[in-house]
Amino acid sequence: MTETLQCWQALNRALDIEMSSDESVFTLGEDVGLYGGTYRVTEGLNAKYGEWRVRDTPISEGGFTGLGVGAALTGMRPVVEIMTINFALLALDAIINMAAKIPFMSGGQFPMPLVIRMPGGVARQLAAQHSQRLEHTLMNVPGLRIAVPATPQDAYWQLRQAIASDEPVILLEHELLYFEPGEVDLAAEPPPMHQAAIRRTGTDLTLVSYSRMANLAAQAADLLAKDNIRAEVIDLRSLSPIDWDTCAASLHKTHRLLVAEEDCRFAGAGAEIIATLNERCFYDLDAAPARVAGLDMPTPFNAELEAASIPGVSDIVKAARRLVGREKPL
Amino acid sequence: MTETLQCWQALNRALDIEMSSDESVFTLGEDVGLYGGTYRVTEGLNAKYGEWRVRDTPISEGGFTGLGVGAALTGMRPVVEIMTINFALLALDAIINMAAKIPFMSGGQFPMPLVIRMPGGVARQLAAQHSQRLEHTLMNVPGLRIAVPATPQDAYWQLRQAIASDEPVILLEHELLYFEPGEVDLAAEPPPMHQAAIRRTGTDLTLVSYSRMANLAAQAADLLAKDNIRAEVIDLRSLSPIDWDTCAASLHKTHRLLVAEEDCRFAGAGAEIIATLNERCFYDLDAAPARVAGLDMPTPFNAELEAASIPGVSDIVKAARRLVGREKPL
Amino acid sequence: MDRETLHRFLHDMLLARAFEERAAQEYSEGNIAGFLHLYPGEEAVAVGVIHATEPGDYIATTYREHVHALVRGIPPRQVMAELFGRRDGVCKGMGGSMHLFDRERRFMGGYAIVGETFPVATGIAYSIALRQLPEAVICFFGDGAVNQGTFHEALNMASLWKLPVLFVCENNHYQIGTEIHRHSAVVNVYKRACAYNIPAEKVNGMDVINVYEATRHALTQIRAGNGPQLLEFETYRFRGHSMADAGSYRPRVEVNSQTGRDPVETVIHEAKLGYPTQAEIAAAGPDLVEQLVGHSAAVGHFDDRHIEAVRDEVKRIVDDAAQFALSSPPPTMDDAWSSLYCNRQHETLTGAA
Amino acid sequence: MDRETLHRFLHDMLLARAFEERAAQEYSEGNIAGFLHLYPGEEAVAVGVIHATEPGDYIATTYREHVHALVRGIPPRQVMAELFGRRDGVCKGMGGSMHLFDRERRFMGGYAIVGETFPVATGIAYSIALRQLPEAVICFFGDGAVNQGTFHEALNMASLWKLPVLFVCENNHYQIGTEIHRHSAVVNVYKRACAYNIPAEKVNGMDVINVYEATRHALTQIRAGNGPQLLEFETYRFRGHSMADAGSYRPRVEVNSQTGRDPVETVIHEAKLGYPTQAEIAAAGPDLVEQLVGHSAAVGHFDDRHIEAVRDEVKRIVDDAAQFALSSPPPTMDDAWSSLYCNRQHETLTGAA
Ligand SMILES: Cc1ncc(C[n+]2csc(CCOP(=O)(O)OP(=O)(O)O)c2C)c(N)n1
Ligand SMILES: Cc1ncc(C[n+]2csc(CCOP(=O)(O)OP(=O)(O)O)c2C)c(N)n1
Ligand SMILES: [Mg+2]
Ligand SMILES: [Mg+2]
Repeated sequence: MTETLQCWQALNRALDIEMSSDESVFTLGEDVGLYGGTYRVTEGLNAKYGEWRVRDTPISEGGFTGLGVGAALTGMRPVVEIMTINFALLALDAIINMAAKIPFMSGGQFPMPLVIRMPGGVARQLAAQHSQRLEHTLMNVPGLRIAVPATPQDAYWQLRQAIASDEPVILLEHELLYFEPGEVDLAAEPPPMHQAAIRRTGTDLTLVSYSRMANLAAQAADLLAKDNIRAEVIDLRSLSPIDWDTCAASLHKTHRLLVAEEDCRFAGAGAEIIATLNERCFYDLDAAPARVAGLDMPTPFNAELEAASIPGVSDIVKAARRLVGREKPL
Repeated sequence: MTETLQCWQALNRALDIEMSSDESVFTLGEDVGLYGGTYRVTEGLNAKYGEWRVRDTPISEGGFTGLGVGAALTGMRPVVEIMTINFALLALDAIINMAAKIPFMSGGQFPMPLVIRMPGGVARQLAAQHSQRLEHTLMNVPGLRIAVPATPQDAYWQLRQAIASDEPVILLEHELLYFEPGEVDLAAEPPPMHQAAIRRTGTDLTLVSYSRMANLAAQAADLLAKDNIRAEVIDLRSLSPIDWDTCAASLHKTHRLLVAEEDCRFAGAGAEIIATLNERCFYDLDAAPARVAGLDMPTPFNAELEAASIPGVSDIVKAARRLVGREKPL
Repeated sequence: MDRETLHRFLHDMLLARAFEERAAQEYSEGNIAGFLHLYPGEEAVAVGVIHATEPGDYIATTYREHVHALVRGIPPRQVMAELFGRRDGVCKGMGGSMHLFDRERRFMGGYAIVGETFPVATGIAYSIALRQLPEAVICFFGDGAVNQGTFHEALNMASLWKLPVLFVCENNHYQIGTEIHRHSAVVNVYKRACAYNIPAEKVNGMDVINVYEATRHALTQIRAGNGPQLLEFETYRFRGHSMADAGSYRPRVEVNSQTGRDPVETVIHEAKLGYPTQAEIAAAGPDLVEQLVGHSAAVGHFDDRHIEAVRDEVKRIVDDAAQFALSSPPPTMDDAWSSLYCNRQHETLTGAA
Repeated sequence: MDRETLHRFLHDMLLARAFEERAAQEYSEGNIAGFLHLYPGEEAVAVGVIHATEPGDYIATTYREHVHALVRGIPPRQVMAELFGRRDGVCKGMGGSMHLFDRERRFMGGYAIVGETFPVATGIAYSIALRQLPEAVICFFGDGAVNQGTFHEALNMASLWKLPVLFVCENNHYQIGTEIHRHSAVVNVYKRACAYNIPAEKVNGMDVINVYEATRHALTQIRAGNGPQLLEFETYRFRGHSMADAGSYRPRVEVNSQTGRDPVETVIHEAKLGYPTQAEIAAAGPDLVEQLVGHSAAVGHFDDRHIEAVRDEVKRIVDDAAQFALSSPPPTMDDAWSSLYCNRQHETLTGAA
């Protein structure tokens, strides 16, 4: 029994269900209450659960993220919304030095049932300060989990799993996905939070991606299929940990790896994906693993340049062709 | 004409020379003035240049790093000391959203002659919150340069170059290197700030490293040489940009790559080094590039566990042996 | 108030209003995209404050800064072209609406991360003080920005070192959808300054002459070496927070979220917490631009003809700016790369591309 | 003050002093390494404040927190073993001196990043308020921590939502080597609270009874639902900032840095800005521990024999703690991995190692 939901609705349902079944769940952030959330994720919850469980905050990202940490220490299950990931730079001490380290520093005394949701990525002409990605920063932090849903179904599953988890989980949501519809089965049993999904099977190359880029990768694979290039598309769903086994099994079959990411190429998430898979699968590989990734520049405001600064479907197609030695004649 | 200086002294000389020759240079940070700096880097400068040019600050890392950005916009050349890199998590908005982006967002109107110095790395039992590395985070930021000196000579050169540069430069200093002595030629012409140094030539494998680990890599190479394994040791000196040409030329000769880093393996600096060199040199490589890196855990306080959480010389030796297929018989 | 000054106020207020309304129209027509935060209702603050500055002074401001840029003298053409993301924009289309910079005019940026203006302004002021120059910095910020840690850190340092900075709060009572009573433990922003020994005052921000006088007074103190000052201007934004926020959410979201509540409570809530209705805006007093027009006539400086001529002039300026922006080419990727001071992509050790 | 309470104060103050002096000795002997921040001189604050709390209350504190842990009831053995980095430490040797945690006793951590206690304490208080429990949180911090942005953000939220948190400033006038006049625009820390409408008071922190009474009073207010309070305790640390800072730098660094200055200015500087000399410490009044001893005798509760017995007892406790720590084994790598809740290294999808 599925229904069609947009991503924000799927997240809204997940929050609602968790809040109704567990009184220790509460959410806070800027304009999550009366306003219903910038991307509508918390719509209606304020009226249903009251201001203490759906709390509008001042503009104090470091402070209210740290507040989430403190509340989690007492066994509450806070869901902190950082209005957009760009403001998370003000909250990294709370995330990295507190949430990720307290459980360890206390010798394992304290679980950290904290969820931090942040919309991010390049949207539409929001300019350099509002087009950020932070996956590379968070991935390097031991003690954090990072979920990167690309579909409403995954958004629903992973938010519920994140809330139920005793570990700190960062949910990286992509701003361009909120109003994308998809089929959601609210009752289905979810796969483990960090299990990768094979979106399409193929034998010629493995296309690894996540978040919005996973959808572009799937579109690229459709186009490639027309020319008989069969790409296997893997949506990682989680950047920490990464489901290496699924990737390695695919490479064993395809012998070629292409990573598509919106993040800047230099030291982005793709670097880790390639480094580890190369280590694990070196003798399986027929060509150097390649990356399609964002340019090494802050995001320009102008629309054409903005679009040119991150990969599109055609860039993925082009890179895939090059990788399998089937570049179109000029 | 060289003299023997400890790293802190080399940095102190560099600052002193730049401050005496350019009135727009000033430094600020916690206890850099009367106290002379936690690691003595600013010793004596307060008396010589006065409190306006050697400014003790409150504990306001976000605020005073942003202050440095503002001052740089007017053409000053601030050298911000963040007492240790662990506190830089409170200043990342100023570094990433301001220093790195303003030149670009202004259409190139504003240079950003800002230097940010930060001691970091695992020192001696400072526990998880004081044993941080941030290279992965900063590397992914377009518009920043990162220098990682391993010797007093490089510390001297790179700090002077950083101050003279119109671009924002982060100087990552390692806490265990401050009191290491080395020969420094104050008058010699420096190589470009981001040029890698070949610390030792060799033909059997290329050992790429930086900061304190570069010194351990050189020691490992000495040990390996005793068994006739000739490692070429490359000290990157700069993590952004990286001198790929020097590395690629070496791989062309050795066909094997080992990266040694103190940072956690997962999504650390080594991931980028391997991903790019693998792309560039895939057909030169006889084995999968490998990493020796920190464990994926916050740094434990206990001394033995702390030591076991980051690579030592013997770990590098072991990995190098494995890479060249010359593991010692058990 | 002399005639010339009053004329400039009138001109800039009318220009500000016309420019912003035109920007809204261009947004609806698809010529401007992204976040667009408009200033109608708050014009008296930018006009009054910036007219009280000297050319040697610096301005640091927020994403809601088009009017500040215009009043500071950046040609409307270049501001509009930047909003359009074009090459002839003041930042070549790299920054856009929220990031106007003009080095020549010491317009030190629009910042889109709330609270960034505090440390930037403090740093500029530090560099002035270090060199013992007679200049000052104006630091603009909203009521919501006051709760950011950078406010606290910057004000402490500015006061500790007696830096020449004027902190200017544009208190429009809203942090997007959150009314000041719900984001701040102290609703009189100027009272926050007591924690730093900074002289502060609340001023009517709907009257440009008031704003101008208060700013001049504060700047005189600051130039005398007495350290920072803070002015809180009470004002009101007539539009939604940004164009993404054209008011439609209030019936949709807020009213939905009230469903199931006691209707009496709902009314109380709406009155206390909702976005301004047109009635509330009207209740805030006569429109500040028309008020100034009235004043100008009343003091006998200008007759209706003069005022109509100014209205025509600003319309021409805005039309011209929009025309200019529309015909300006987009920037190229080369423009982008060359805007980067620090450029890994295009650089090799040998200097080759 | 009843006899029993006074006895507990006396016991804890003497234990605190003896424990810290022993830690210093163990540091010199190489049994403790890393940063070690000691508390002598400030004992009255931790003892007075924590004795005024209930078992249901929570404590969040800084890296200078051994005494707070002891007073809260964590066995000295477990505290000392943690300082040694041993497996029987309260955090199994993972946290060390700056990071003592005890879930059972609601000791919510020592935090080594200055300013972290503010949001943590606020979050704990939020969760109390949400559940409408009668508990409260004590948030300790130094005078230097007041300039961190988190102070500002947390105090605003705590006041806005009337959270049950007592902010306790241990004002020892120094931020490592920077005296309060040089780091804060307002040297009376309690005055900072006015920016948030938080009731605040300055209290003599060298007298444990004073501290205790003031804390009890504040907690009564807080439990009555009146929101947060702030207490500033003026105190003094008799040692350097940490063991890395044993005082030797003052002649070496500071005096060097004064070379070439006017000697009259130098004297003024030294007096105003330098670290405390022994003479200055003495001038701060009689040692607070001995003062309490004197008081206990004066009110007739205890005679010399009793006091000597307490001295002997705490010495035995500290000896035992050190002995215990020394013989405790180091933690293993397995202990470390199992302290991590979120563990990429040891985890695969199939659950295999
Ligand atoms: C650090 C940060 N947090 C959140 C936002 C999102 N945001 C943009 S404007 C705004 C409200 C700011 O209110 P105020 O300071 O009063 O300025 P106004 O828009 O009313 O002029 C918010 C929350 C942001 N840009 N930066
Ligand atoms: C964010 C941050 N900045 C700097 C430091 C380094 N540091 C440790 S303690 C300290 C001084 C703190 O002074 P105060 O708050 O008065 O506490 P005290 O040590 O006097 O008890 C500093 C600067 C730190 N640990 N964290
Ligand atoms: Mg506002
Ligand atoms: Mg102190």
